[in-house]
Amino acid sequence: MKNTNVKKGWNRDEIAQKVALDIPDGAYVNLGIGMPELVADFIPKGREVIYHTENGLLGMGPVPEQGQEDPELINAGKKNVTSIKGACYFHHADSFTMIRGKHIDICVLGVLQVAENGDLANWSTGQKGAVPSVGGAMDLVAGVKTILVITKHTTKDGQPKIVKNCTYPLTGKSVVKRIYSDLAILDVTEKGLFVRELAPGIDFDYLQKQTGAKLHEYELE
Amino acid sequence: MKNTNVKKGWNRDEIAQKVALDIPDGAYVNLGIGMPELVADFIPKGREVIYHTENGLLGMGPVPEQGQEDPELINAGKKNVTSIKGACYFHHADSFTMIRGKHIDICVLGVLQVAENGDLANWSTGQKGAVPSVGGAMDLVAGVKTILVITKHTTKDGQPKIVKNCTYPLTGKSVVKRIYSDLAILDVTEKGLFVRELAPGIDFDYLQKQTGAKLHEYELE
Amino acid sequence: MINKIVKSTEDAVKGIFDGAVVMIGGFGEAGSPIELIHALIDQGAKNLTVISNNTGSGHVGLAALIEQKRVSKMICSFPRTSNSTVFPDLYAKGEIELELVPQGTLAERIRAGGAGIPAFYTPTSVHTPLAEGKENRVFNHQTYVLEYGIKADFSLVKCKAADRYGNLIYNKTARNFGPVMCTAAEITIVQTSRVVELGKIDPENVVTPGIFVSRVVEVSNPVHESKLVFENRTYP
Amino acid sequence: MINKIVKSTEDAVKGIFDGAVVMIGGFGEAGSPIELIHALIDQGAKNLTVISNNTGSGHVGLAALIEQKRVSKMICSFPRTSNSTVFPDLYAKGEIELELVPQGTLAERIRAGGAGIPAFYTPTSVHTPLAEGKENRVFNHQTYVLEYGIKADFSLVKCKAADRYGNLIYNKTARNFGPVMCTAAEITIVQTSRVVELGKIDPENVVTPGIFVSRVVEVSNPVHESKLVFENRTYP
Repeated sequence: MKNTNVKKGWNRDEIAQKVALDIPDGAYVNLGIGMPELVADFIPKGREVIYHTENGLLGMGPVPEQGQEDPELINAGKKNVTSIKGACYFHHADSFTMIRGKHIDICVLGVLQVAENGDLANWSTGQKGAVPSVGGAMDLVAGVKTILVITKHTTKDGQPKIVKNCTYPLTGKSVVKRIYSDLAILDVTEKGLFVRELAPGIDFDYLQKQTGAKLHEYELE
Repeated sequence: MKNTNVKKGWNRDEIAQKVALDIPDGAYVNLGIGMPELVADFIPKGREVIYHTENGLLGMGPVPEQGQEDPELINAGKKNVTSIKGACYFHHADSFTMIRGKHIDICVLGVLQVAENGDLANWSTGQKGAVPSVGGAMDLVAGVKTILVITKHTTKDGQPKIVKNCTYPLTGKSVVKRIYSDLAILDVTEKGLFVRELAPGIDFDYLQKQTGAKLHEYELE
Repeated sequence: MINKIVKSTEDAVKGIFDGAVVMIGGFGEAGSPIELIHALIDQGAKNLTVISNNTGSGHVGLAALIEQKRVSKMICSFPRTSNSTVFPDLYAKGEIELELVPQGTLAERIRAGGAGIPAFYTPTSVHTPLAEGKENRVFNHQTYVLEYGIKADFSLVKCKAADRYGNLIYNKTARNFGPVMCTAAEITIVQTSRVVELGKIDPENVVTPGIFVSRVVEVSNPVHESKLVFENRTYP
Repeated sequence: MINKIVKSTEDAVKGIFDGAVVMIGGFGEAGSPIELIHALIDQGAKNLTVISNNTGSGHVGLAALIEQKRVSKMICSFPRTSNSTVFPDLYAKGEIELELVPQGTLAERIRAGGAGIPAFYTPTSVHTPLAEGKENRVFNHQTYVLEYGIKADFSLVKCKAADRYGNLIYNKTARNFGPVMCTAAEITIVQTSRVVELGKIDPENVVTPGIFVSRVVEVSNPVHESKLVFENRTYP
């Protein structure tokens, strides 16, 4: 009975909330497909954040009410969305001008693997015969000012997703700034991975065991 | 008295009219500053020609009536113009996409010199101390499908403007397709300059003397 | 007189030849010119190289064109689809070639093709498998990869309204690749929900200037691909 | 809350530093942000590199900035003007540097700078003196010249209407270099004839998305440069 209240790690919403806290007022943000999309639900009140979707909309709003969907108003994941007041539409070359030209402040992405030097792999497992699909992932990591990763700390099989070197094909080299997992928040620095915050019930040693790269602790002044 | 009716050469309007006759219905046309602008006045009835001005307007119309000028509606020569029904405005990069991307059918330009191989010089006399200014001339000759030249056959001093080799700095190499002067219309071909039409009162020998490059006659079949 | 309006989708796709390079607009179903694609299926051209962001859904539109084995090569950024096995099946059998291009690089290559830019450098894909065999070059201490402008013989594009000059406006995120594809083809073919009188589109709001458009056909009630897919429809 | 509106042109040009690279919109007087330029004259920054198509008229606006010897280098396509001797006089004396760039190459270099493209090849200027010393390269049997993307510390741009997000629309041919310059500066400063409520600009008609804009100041009755020049006005 004494263990029922001991919480271990963060759930998906809680991870998304942690990311959301780090998105400042006025930021232009691109959210990847899947878990990253949750982030929009947790932006603290009072902050105005503008969402970019690479298929040509700045000022993406929430999903429409049922019956209000417009098949010509979708996001990069091809789901129905809405647009906010002050939104604008543009073509694909202009959209990637925003991305490649370093105009987007933050991109939150899911990953297959992320390495201690910030290498990111999220587009292909390199499997023979599979249809390789890259979409805008490589453009985003090459162009957006700050790349944040949101991920389960390990795969379903318990294999680390945070590794010394990516074994999957890279999406971009040395691009990730911070990793938000169910177990911790890690900063990617020139000196390696530093633990910024541990999730409830997670200690450094446990975290290290779940991680395929060496972790460092910040020294307190 | 018998000579008063003998006309020699074409006047400016007549040259412009000759150019206009060669502009087909539906053409997208960019007219250079000065004499080329006259061409628009002589497009045969029934032909619809759309004028591009590189400062961001497709569908340029005639000069406005007095009092109707808008200082923010001008052409590349910075003169007040109007826009026609079906016109559109766009920014400079898009405007030169039209030019460089070979979307404009015809550009009519004035010249300092044009050579027998189609080399064109119209932006600089190369004088020391003068302020060099190129504007869109090099883009036009590099990008527009067909470059037509409209010019007096010789300078005010009687020097040929149609020459074997340009002595002025080039605007573009081998770009001119046809030359319309007060004395003749010349085709620029791989085999040299061919006389397409002689102005009234001008014969081949006289024309050759006014020209700094060898002229050829088309053989009749 | 300039009149780019043609009477039928059949007239619109005339002249598309075997072996042609064809750009097809759309991101998913948004902006996909399904009626033009179906007219192209009927028209018969084969051995096509198709440039489009995706490979279609179900067994209609682009997926149907591929299923009819009319496409020998796809150039796209995201050929994997959740609701079609047409491309993956042919790809697995080696019956269709794929050139995978990052989405932003694809858009920029098309824009460059239309703008007379033969090649440019981009940071996208550097140090990844998609940059393998490509020229790397350092500018200001950062590595970039050389990519080439790309052009097509034909572009098929969908829009919301058009006039007889070929001036176009689009609907929301259905704009996507349309404007750049219009600039990059020898012959640009557009299906529009509405043909409007000259001057009805405010000159300030034209998205694609008519100079980039060759033929316009009105398809006043275009089908929704997702609806066709939901109904398990096939074409032809 | 996002609010890019600032109260005065003085606030708008704050922080422009000595030695800054400044893009200034306009083609002739159309689109020239005169009130911002005059605020910059008052503000005092010097040793500027200015990127603008022309060099101004009379003794106001850009010509006045140059006349005050605040510009050490001009990058432009057409510095010669019929109604100002300011630039030519300084140029003849060797007191101002000039980088002459063909107009389309200038527009494309700015667009590239804003789009994260460090360099591209163009057919413009090949075999002319403006290509001297530049890299030539052959693609498909045609020669092209390598040109570099260009960025600025600040852009000064004029538009017709803006909202607090910085979304902009322009007026007719005053659009010219504005949209590309907005994309290519660290800090983009815009003067607008009108500030409008969010949502007043149709999302389909926004020309410059707010993401490219840092500061907006309302100048509701901007002067006409040609009128000032006609009246022989000077600034300050």
